[in-house]
Amino acid sequence: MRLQNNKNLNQTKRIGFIFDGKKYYGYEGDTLASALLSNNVHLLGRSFKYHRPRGIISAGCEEPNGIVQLELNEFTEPNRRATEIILYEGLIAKSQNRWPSVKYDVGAINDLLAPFFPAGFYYKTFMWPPKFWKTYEHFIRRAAGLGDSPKKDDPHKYEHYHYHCDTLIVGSGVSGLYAAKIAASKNLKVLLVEQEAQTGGAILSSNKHENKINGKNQTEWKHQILDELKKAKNVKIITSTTLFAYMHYNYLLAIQDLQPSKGKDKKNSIRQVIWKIRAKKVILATGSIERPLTFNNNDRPGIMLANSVSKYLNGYGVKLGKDIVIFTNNDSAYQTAIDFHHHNINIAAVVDVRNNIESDIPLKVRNLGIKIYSGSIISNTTGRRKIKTVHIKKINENNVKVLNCDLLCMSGGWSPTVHLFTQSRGKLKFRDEDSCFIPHQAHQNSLSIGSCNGVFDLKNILKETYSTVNFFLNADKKDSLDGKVFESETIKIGKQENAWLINKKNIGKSKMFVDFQNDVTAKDIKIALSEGFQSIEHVKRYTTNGMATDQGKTSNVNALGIISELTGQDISDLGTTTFRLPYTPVTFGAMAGRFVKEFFDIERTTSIHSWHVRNNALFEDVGQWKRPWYYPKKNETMDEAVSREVKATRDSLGILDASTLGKIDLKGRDVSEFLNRVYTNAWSKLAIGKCRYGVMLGDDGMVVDDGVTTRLGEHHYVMTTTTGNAASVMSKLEDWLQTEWPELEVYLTSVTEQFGTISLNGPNSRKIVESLFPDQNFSSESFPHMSYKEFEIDNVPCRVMRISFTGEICYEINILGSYALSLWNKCMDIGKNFNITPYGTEAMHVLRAEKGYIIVGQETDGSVTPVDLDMNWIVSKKKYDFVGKRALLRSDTVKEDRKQLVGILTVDPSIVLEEGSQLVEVETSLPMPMVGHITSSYYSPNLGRSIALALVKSGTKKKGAKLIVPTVNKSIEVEIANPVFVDPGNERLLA
Amino acid sequence: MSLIRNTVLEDIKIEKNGISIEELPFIGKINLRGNTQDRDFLSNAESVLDILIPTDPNTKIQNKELQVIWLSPNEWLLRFLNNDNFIRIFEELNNKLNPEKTSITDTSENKTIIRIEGKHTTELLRKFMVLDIDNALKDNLRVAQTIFIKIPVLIIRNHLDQNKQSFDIHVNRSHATYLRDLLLDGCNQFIN
Amino acid sequence: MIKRPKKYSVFSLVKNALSYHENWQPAWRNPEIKKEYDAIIVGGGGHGLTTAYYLAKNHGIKNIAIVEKGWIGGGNTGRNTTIIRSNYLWDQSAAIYDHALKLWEGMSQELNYNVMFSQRGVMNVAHNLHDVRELKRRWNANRLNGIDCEWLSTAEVKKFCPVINTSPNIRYPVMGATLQRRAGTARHDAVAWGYARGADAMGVDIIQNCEVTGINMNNGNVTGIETTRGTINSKKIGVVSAGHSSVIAKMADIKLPLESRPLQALVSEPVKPIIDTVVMSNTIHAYVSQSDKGELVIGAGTDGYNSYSQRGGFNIVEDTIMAIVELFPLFSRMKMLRHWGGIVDICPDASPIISKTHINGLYFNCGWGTGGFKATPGSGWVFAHTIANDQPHALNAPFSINRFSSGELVDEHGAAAVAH
Amino acid sequence: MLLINCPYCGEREQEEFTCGGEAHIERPQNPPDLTDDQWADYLFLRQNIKGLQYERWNHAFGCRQWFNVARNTATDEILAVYNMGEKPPQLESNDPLTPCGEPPIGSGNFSTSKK
Ligand SMILES: Cc1cc2nc3c(=O)[nH]c(=O)nc-3n(C[C@H](O)[C@H](O)[C@H](O)COP(=O)(O)OP(=O)(O)OC[C@H]3O[C@@H](n4cnc5c(N)ncnc54)[C@H](O)[C@@H]3O)c2cc1C
Ligand SMILES: NC(=O)c1ccc[n+]([C@@H]2O[C@H](COP(=O)([O-])OP(=O)(O)OC[C@H]3O[C@@H](n4cnc5c(N)ncnc54)[C@H](O)[C@@H]3O)[C@@H](O)[C@H]2O)c1
Ligand SMILES: Cc1cc2nc3c(=O)[nH]c(=O)nc-3n(C[C@H](O)[C@H](O)[C@H](O)COP(=O)(O)O)c2cc1C
Ligand SMILES: [Zn+2]
Repeated sequence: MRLQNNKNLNQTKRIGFIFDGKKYYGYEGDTLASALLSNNVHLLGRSFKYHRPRGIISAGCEEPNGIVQLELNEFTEPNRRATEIILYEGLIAKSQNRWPSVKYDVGAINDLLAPFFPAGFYYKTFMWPPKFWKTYEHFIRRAAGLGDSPKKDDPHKYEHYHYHCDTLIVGSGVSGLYAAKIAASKNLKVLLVEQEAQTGGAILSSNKHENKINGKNQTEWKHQILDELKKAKNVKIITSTTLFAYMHYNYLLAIQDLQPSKGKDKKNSIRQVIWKIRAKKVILATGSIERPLTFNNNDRPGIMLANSVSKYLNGYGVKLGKDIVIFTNNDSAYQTAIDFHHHNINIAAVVDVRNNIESDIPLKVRNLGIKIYSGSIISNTTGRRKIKTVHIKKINENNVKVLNCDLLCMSGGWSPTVHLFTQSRGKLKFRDEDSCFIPHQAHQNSLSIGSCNGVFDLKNILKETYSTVNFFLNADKKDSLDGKVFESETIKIGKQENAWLINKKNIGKSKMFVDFQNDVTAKDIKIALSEGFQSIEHVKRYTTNGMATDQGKTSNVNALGIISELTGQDISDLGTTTFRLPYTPVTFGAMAGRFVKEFFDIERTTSIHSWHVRNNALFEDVGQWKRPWYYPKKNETMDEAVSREVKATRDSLGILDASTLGKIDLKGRDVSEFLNRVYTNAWSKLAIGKCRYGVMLGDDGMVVDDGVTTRLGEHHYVMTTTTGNAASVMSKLEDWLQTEWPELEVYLTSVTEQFGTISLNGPNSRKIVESLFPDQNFSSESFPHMSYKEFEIDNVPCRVMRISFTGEICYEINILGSYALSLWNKCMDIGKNFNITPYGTEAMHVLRAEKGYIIVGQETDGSVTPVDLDMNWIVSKKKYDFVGKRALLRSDTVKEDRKQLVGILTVDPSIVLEEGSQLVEVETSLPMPMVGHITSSYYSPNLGRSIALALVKSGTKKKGAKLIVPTVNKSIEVEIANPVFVDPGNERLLA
Repeated sequence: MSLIRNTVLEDIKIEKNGISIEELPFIGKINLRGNTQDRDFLSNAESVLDILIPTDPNTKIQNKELQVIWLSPNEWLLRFLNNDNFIRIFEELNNKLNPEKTSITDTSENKTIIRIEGKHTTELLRKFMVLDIDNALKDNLRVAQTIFIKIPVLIIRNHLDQNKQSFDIHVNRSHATYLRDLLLDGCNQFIN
Repeated sequence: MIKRPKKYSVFSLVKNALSYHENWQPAWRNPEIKKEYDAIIVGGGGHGLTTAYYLAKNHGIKNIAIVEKGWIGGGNTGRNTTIIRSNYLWDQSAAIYDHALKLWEGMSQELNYNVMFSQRGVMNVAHNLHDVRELKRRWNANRLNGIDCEWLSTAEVKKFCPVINTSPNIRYPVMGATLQRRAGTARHDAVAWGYARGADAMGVDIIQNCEVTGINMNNGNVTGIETTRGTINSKKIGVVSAGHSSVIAKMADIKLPLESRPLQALVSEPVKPIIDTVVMSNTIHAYVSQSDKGELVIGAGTDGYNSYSQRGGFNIVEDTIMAIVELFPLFSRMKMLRHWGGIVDICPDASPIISKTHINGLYFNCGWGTGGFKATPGSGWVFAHTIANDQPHALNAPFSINRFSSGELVDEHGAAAVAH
Repeated sequence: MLLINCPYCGEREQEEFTCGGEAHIERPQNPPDLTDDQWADYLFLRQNIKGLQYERWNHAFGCRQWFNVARNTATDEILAVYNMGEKPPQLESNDPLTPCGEPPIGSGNFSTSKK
């Protein structure tokens, strides 16, 4: 039923929505929960394990029961809390975890069987017959889970936003707003975040007659403060934004819902934003959460938290019942009685576990003529889909009074919302008087204020907020107190009495729910304890208490209380479980932000890329680079295309875009010495204008990179690295220089992308360079293999190196990136007469394998030394030291039977082995001893047969030996060969 | 057929929702290394460049011809405002500075420059940059090397006023397209 | 007299139900600490518990204490993504992990404790040619080592796991995968509890809330340990303290080749069954499976610095979620429910150390890093052997501490960026 | 997410940095004279301290300078930043009271206190 006076709704705007197929109406400003409740819909879902009917118990993010599947198809979201969904026109929601319907749920049989499903029952059953677990599991899994995962792509987008501020305030209740006002007057950059759509916190549930601030009712006060804050330029307020993580150094994360009231609006619009906040100071004003009481059948729809009932009443004008009973162990729930009284609704009874109830609010209630049962408890309730009766009795007496009721408001006390405080590694302490964990020692620059700091009465909240916030923000100028002083009347508050277990004796026979969503009862906790699970962490994991989607916001402290009561341990000795991020669940899409699909990862392309695309190249991923893999012509298969590219290169002329190779410019007095230290071979004598191949090791002796380095001047070299290792080599070299050898005068500059690199290969490559640089002499005498010259085309300087990765004559031209495409076109143009053929990485691999050249990362895997690669020649024996040298002399690295690089030829030349195939000497039963594996394998069109490279145990000494490659269907005979298959004498190369 | 020059981005300038994103191609840049303890180095370099070399981290000094941008304690970027004297200066530096103790490298094309301008530019950048822009780039003297998502960038502020915010982002050629596309996507909606 | 826990079965459940569950016995005792034990195991994680269990069961040493600083299973055993597989590259690793896998297959029955070992298959996905080559290498090696492994084409991947995005147009398309069908997941906590119950039944003292603070030695022999609950003597001490191995090693003046790093993981909110296998992608770094309760269990990467704080940076988690959304776009609207971190002790070669030390009677089992849960029973088996006989079992001989001097490393980096 | 005070650039986000592991491990001057064990010590063995650890960081995406950081690995607090080649500062590090540092029960207990 809806009352006509509510401050948060726009009652002129009616909103239609559908729940479980039925149409209802609410108002603008409603949550799904308030709208459903106003339509008298209490039954919202079924519990996880026993499928008991469950209704909404709270009005905020702590809600364990009222969770629904929101929307359909691509818009669907499982497990949304009805208490947090802002109502919008056309909203569709349905209940979860029930079949066929929430009213008639077959799974409810579990409730009857509940005695057989105590905590930990899975561990004790379903073990026989062993093979059957799969089948059992199938059914167990079907029963588990709550809502349904979406099945379609997400139509919305998400983004991230970085924000730096002086003061971050979390929570916009009385204390948060007041703190914001104080911070604003100090001219600080302030960010205030509030998870709910409206600011105000507990103000939303306040009534206008009581608890005034400076004579104003709380809502008026809020609007006054908000008006001031909105005018201040230095304050930013964001609502529908949950602060969900408090990490190192005041780094906090918040998730903002941009369309809380738009729902499935606009595909492709941004739905949520993650704020990544770095704040100098953080003020936590996160309030507190009311606790349920643990009594038999405390989970029926219509049993709700008292303060939440007030919020529905005062905030949303929803009257939740006619026959109302309140069950409490503290004063705060009496306020709910008074709130109802202001609406002329009577309370049937207040049941209070305390005997002496003399404080202000209860007295007020008593004076209103409301019946108070002191020293009493509710021992049971009835009502299947909604509460019907409560059983009231005096503690320690047996007479039960049965009262009809349709709403039971309960309050077991309050738990300060210390989640963020402990996430930041603040230490808590337990306060016995009202059984709550309160902040004790902050670990970071933060301050807790208001009820999250364990201050529950308005007067003291105002007082302490004023002084502590001023002090906290005034580290430098201690005296200046800013902000207006606000006050409220003094109220005498009675002591709370802990009642963790109502009716302790009957635990075994009762259903006293602690964790409503995971269906954990007091009995389950007792079982866990008696089975030896004594640590709170064990109890949590054995019973799953606190592990549901609400993460125990209403259940964790109660569980501790129960353990304490059952074992006699102090709660402060038990400790809490760890508060982890996120405070409330966070959408994956939001965490991924914009960085999905085309933005998932950077795609690096060369200056010539557009040409490759236009010419139908397929691409290979090499690190983040896209390199042309091969260029199929019409109807060509990959093999055909690669063979064509390979043959054309050997026969005439191939052209490769080699721009992705890393290039590092080295300058300074000691470059030669530096190269001596980082490469295995010697560099001092390299002549200017010459190139040399080098292998770089880690200090563990294993190959990490290779490449050609060219000496451009006395103190000037340029090094190339493999595409994938460019960044890591650069940073390792920088590391050596800065930290190990600061005495060396060497400067490194990355020039990887300064140049586009075009590699012309094949016997006719000389023709091309001759026509590109008509005045130059490219004969082997004047420009031999492994040498370098600088020329110009159209005044554009080109660095030309005669080096080769194919075994053919090859000129690599490095030209400024912006000219690379044009030069490539020019080469293609000139090359027409020589059947110039662009080739990709696959042909490149074949060509180099024909020559037995290695690829780091393919022939090597971090466990291969240059000696293993049969490259003894490159390891200087003369140098006293170089990176990796010492490790080459370890007892294992000097072994002769290590795996060594060899060529492999299949006996049947038409078979191309699969890369990654294993080699054996003889076939045995499994496990079959393996002697090595194929690292590279191709069909060589030049040889008209297959070739392969492999790492084989003692391979260097076993040339000619026969091995077997056992594949899934057949065994392939192979022979160990020399790894250089083409032109072993290098005649073509040096021609 | 003579050589032509291509920009990195095919659409060199795009405007969207009040933000303009433009590549500034072919700008002369020199990476200069040397030790500030070395008097010769500083005085020679400064005399060639006719400008002081900034030794305060993350600052720049500028004259009509070039910006000298601090990159690290022994590294500066010379960013030419026009290329007229690029070759002359490059050669003079090479002639004047001691090759054993310095390094002068043409890096004109290693990175390109993306200039973004408009009223909400800073807001747009906050979607991608962890840098505390308001602090690290609080005035036009300041520069910062940082990351844009995972891309290394050098960012320089050249605001005319708050309504005409303007930044130059120096970025590797191969990262430029991704960076630009992200910026464009980010323009779709402002959250402030 | 040790009071044996009752055997668990449907009947015991019914019986207890009828007595309102008032009569369950502790799964393990809370014993008085004795002055001296035949062996002490430091660390009550899965590996420590199995070590004690097999010392008692296979080697007849029953006077054992497991000393745990907190609660058993609260270390990495209680915070891992529970992926169990044995498809490792090198013979040495394959042998020990497959030995473990075989023990997993009979574990619930052996322990009379359902550890919910679910052989739902583990798929390792390839995204580029390099991945394909490396995964095929592993597949072939596995086959010949007698470890079940299949190669799946992209179409077969889609068939086996329909929710994965196999579109060729994504940034990192799926180019195939290996599949080990015997691999899967288990209920991590149950493993600790089941072995604890089993060890306890054989007389092993499980001592919780007892932190080791020193190692006592005399003339190169260990004599016992100092703890927060007093001195305990023993001539054999097996240290199995995962992330804290270096801390304990320091007490004996030993330096280990370990770095303790945060490794993070998270679960989504629970949903009805949606993915019924385990998918691992090393290249883009996503690991996901669905637990019996319905959450997606997702593993992230290690942070780039040492830390004992059981938490790491959000950037690492974010990267993983991006990868998950890339591979499973339909999960975009699912939500992260809880996130946590563990402290993993990483060896330079990504293989464990199960070894004697130069101090007589002091043994270390550590360095399992990001991937030791799957080895839990096998690790305990061989470590028990090592402790009992003062020499390694054939299966752990290759994993001695000496390999870092000789160079005979078992480099499993290629096997997985993070070797879950 | 750490906030690291680069000696040159000031406080910057962790994402701009890479960690280079334990500091003050010098590469031996005389590798050929070392035993395999000594070489392994340099290469692989680490203190891996819980508590005050001296380590190397690089402002990789900023000024690319290496520097040293003193950090409490139990809490991730950075206690000091100093230059390469400098001696490690003597610091009060608030080391964990026991070697492992966590109170006896419950991993959540780092957050509670009896005081
Ligand atoms: C997020 C994450 C995901 C992972 N995913 C997987 C996966 O999918 N598959 C897989 O195979 N592996 C995985 N692992 C690795 C796996 O969890 C570990 O290798 C394995 O659990 C280690 O077991 P353990 O028994 O050695 O260590 P732990 O379970 O950590 O046990 C060590 C115990 O020693 C105790 N201890 C420490 N110091 C002391 C002391 N001074 N005194 C007394 N006790 C002490 C600790 O409290 C702890 O209980 C993952 C790890 C993490 C963190
Ligand atoms: N025993 C009692 O009578 C009792 C108990 C508790 C509270 N109260 C009353 O409640 C009021 C408490 O005021 P207050 O300012 O401390 O708290 P509050 O509850 O009014 O406000 C806290 C605000 O913080 C928000 N919040 C919490 N966590 C958040 C997060 N992670 N991200 C974003 N927002 C978050 C909440 O939505 C809420 O709006 C007082 O009026 C007090 O008297 C009374
Ligand atoms: C496989 C697995 C599944 C988990 N499922 C849940 C879960 O459903 N709900 C939950 O709250 N936590 C879950 N957790 C996380 C634990 O609550 C806890 O965070 C983790 O064991 C680490 O401990 P700590 O957070 O106390 O440090 C799960 C952990 C693991 C390893
Ligand atoms: Zn810096």
